[in-house]
Amino acid sequence: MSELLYLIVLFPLIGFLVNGLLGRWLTERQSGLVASLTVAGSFLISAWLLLGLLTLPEQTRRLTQTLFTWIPVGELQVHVTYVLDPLSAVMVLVITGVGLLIHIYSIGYMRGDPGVRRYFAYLNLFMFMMLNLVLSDNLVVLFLGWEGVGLCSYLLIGFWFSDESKARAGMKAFIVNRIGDAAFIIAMIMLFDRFGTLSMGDIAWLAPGVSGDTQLLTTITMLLFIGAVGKSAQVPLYVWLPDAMAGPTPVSALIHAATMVTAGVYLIARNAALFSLAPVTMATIAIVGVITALFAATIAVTQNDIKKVLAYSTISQLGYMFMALGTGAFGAAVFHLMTHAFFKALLFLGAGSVIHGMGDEQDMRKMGNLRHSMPITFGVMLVGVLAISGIPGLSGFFSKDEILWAAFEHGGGVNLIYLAGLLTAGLTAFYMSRMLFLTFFGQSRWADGKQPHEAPSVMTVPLIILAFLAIAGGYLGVPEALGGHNLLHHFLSPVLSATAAGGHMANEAVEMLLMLISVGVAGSGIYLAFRIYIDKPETAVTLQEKFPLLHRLSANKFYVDELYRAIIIRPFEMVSELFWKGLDVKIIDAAVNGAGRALSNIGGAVRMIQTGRLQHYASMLLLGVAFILIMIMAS
Amino acid sequence: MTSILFYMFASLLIGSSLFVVLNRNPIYSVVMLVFAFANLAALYFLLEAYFIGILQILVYAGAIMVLFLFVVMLLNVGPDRARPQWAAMDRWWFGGMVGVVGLTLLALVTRGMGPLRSSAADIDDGFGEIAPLATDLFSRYLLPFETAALLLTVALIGTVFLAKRRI
Amino acid sequence: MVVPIHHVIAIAAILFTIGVMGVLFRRNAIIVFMSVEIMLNAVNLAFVGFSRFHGNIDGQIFVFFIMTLAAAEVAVGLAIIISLFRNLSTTDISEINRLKY
Amino acid sequence: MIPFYIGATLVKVLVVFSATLLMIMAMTLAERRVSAFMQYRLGPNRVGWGGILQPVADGLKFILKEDIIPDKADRPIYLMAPVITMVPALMTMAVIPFGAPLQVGEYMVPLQIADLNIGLLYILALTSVGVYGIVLAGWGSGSKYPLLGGLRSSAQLISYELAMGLSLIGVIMITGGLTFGEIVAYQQETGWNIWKQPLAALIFLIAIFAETNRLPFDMTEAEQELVGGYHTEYSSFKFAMFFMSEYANMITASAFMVSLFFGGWDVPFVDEAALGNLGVGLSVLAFLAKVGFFLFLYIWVRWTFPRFRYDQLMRLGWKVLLPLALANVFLTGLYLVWKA
Repeated sequence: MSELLYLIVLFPLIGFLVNGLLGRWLTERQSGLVASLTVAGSFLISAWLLLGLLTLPEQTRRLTQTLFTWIPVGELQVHVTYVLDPLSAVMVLVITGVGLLIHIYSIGYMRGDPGVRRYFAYLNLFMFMMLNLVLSDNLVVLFLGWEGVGLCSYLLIGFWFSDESKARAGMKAFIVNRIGDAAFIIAMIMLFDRFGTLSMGDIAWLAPGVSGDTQLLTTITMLLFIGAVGKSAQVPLYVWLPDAMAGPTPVSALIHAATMVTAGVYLIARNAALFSLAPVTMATIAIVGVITALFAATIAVTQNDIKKVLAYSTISQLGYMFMALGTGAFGAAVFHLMTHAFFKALLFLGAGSVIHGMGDEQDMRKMGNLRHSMPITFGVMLVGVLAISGIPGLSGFFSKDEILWAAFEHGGGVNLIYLAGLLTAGLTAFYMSRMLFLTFFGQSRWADGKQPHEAPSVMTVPLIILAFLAIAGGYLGVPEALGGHNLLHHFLSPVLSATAAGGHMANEAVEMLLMLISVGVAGSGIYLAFRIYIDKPETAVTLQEKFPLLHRLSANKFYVDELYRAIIIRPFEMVSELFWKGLDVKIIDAAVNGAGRALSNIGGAVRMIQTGRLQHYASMLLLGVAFILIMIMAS
Repeated sequence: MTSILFYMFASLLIGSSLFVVLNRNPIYSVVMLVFAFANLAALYFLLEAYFIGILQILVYAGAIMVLFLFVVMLLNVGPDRARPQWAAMDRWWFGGMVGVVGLTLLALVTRGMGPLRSSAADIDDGFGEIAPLATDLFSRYLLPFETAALLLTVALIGTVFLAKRRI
Repeated sequence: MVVPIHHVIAIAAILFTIGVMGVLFRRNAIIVFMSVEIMLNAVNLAFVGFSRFHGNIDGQIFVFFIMTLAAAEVAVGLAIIISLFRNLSTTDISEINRLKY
Repeated sequence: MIPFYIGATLVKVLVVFSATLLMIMAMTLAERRVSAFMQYRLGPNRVGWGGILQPVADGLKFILKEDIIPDKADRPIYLMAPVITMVPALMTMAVIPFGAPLQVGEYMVPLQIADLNIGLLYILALTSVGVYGIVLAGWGSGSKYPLLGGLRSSAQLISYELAMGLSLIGVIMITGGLTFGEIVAYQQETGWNIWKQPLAALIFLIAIFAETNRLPFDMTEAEQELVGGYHTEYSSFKFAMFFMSEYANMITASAFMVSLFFGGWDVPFVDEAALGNLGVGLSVLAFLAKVGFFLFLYIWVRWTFPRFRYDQLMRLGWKVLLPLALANVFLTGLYLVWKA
């Protein structure tokens, strides 16, 4: 059975090759079909393999397939080995499942775009790389996928590259990611140096042996974490993600919400064994996660661009996941990763549907009262908002509460992390409701002549399926406190370390209380939004005037981009300019040009020898001969 | 006797060669060069290189110099119209060059081979005739020999190509 | 044969120098070319001389090949001179200076 | 011993030289008489008995005529050319054996000035040098017809020299020697070469006709086209020299033909050595008779065949004779390999 593993990866590659090489001979519809079918193939095979996996005994749920040795250099033997264990199975299913829906959705969304074949080629390449990332056992192959998804992200953000700001956004994503990648590479080198292998399975197995060397483990895990920070858009490397919204909306949904940005979460969860041994790193992860979650949430409150709201929401939710990771609740993080993939993809695609229906309008101030024009979209968006807000019965409720519970338990009671998480939850409910209200309720503020319309069924059907998933996804992890069995946790527990399964041993009464509190917080967030944006729309303006500083800070994203520009980019530019004008132009260029000019001058002098007179040439020849003869005589 | 002949032919050779170089009329130069080569052939005979000597006449006098004569006649190149107007630099340059080369060569000759030796190596009967040459040419030097044939063919084609107005 | 080899080679050297002189001093391409032939023949003489004085036939074989070469060279060279003359109406090599910078 | 050989050689040189001159004189007469005979007329028959002193009269006339040197002529060349033509023509006779070795006292004197060990090449070398006379005469006259004649001639000579040389190679291959002595001796033992190398003989025959500028190959002096050819501007004794060298060339060419293909001085079915000096005399006579036949053939052909056109001549030389000569070499080689 495990020999089918490579097919999961192969199918999108075929799709990429077909679309990329033969795209010009395909119609738009065929292109989308090829792309979707290959992903569907991957999805079906992973589903089939998952069923197979479930039939195995709990502790041996691990399918491996070694395809070939990619880099055999001395001790460094990089095998292309694919591993399907519970963790990667969940990831693969989320990726292929959500990916499939988004592929189908894209057929409708991208209709009529001249670059649609290129789009599907990139999308398939992304799927190939992402699956490599999550299936690989080897860090190098994982890194290949890691870089590959970065590349695809860059290509897709800058998909409409003729718009310079979009091309710039792509480059920004690429460059910011590089910072994390550098750390990742160093971490790999250190790992190889210490363990002599880059197979994550082996490392996990060997890790306890070096548990004494805390400093090394902390360094390695910190570096890996920096890599994850870059990829998963955590503070301080989150700045690329909002700009990444320049790409087509399905791309935002797939790459910048559901899959790629969760790669950092996956990386840490995958190396849970290693991270568990580095408490300092774990604490750092938790703090970074909390800061990110809260920080992004506060920015999201004042954004007017519907996709920007979602983008900051994504950052915030990723911060949530890191918070869970930092508290050792790997399972909770993966659970939230999954549910988040469902509802955030749903929200993005819904937003895409709105944008589509509004004729490429993204500013929420120019929307309003759309619930009649696009009822299906409204319905699914409602589900998404409720899910992310943590309303009981929907998936977000379960996963978020698990994280909060983990934070509570980790801190041994009420603590800062828990409180920040709670605050974030409230803010999340507030801004998501705000988005919903601004978009679908109130007065219509769109320009005259616009005819908002419902999206075609090729777009709405995936939305409905995702809405269903956004509701149902949470039931995989119903906590025991609510009489559930927390299926996902049990499924994941063989892979993640013992602490990951935490939660079910807790005091059920306290857990129930905490749930009530979080529901209350979420509810009040929604109510507040209702009060401000529907009941008394003028309050928003009043608030703005009352707290101008706060509003400006939030609306301008706390001037982080400007800050970066001032403290990193500007000095860098200045140094670069110094090097350019001082070193490059005056010394290096001058040396090169001078060498050229000198040669030219020497040539000018020497060419006088070239008189065009045969005899002069002959005499030169003779001079050489005479010289040789004299040398012979002299010797 | 032979040495007297040798020096006689040698001086004729050098004299006529000088004439070739110094004379300003190309036709005379050609004729004198033929004469020089005839003298050279005589030297070859005296050096007991009979085949080479006859080849010298056959190839140089019979073929090569006829071509020269032909070209001179065809182009109807008269005597150089004026004395060559050399720049002073050229004169010194070339003169110095010739001097250096000539002196170096002579120095090499006199210095490199030790004291005067008049005794030549003992040679078999028929040395310098066709048979030993042919034996070597068709055994040890077969490949160069065939290559030379190829070279001639190439030269033939090249000549036709170069000299013909329209191919 | 009582002529010392030095004299044979000296004659060859003188002949060679005469050829060099011709190549360097003369402006008529044909004469220059003939001077080249003189140089070749000077070498031939040296070869034949050495061949005789070492009693080794190889020198003469070399001369044989040089003659072959000379024949080929003259044919091509004269053809070149003819086509030069056809294009430039001169055989004065100081006027044939198209290779000049 | 050495003085005797030198003396004998000197005598032989004198004999051969004067004999050649005599034959030239005889040829001039014969040509005119034979041509007259062929055209049913008498020809010169007043000077001496039956006109036999006519050549002497001609010679006197040539010597006494005014020696004109054209104004535009290049004097040194103009004067040198007849000499250059004449000398090789006479020099070639040196290697021809004209009779069986003569017994003088205790010495055997070969009737041949010099049996050079590269005899055949010597001929080729000298004939090729003969070209210069014609070319330089044409150039030195400073006149356009002689120049054309000279150019034509040199091209013709060079072209036919190839075929001639290649046809000789067959003979050399079967004989295994380059000297005339060896070739004649070989023919004495095994029969004339004409039977073994008929193709070579034919090619050689045609080639010597071309080499001597005789009809049908007398492009160089075609009166209708070139007003006499390379010697148009020559008069008096210098003209006589061209004339004589032409006949001398004919004689030597005939002598080669005889020596190479018709047994030289060999008298068929007679053992010359057994007859002593009588045999020598017989052999000399036989040689002269054979040469005489070929000289007659020259005249015969001259008054029988029309002249070739120039392009036909070149085509014959390059496209017919040369390939045939090569084929002959090849076939001979095959034969020798087969025999070995």
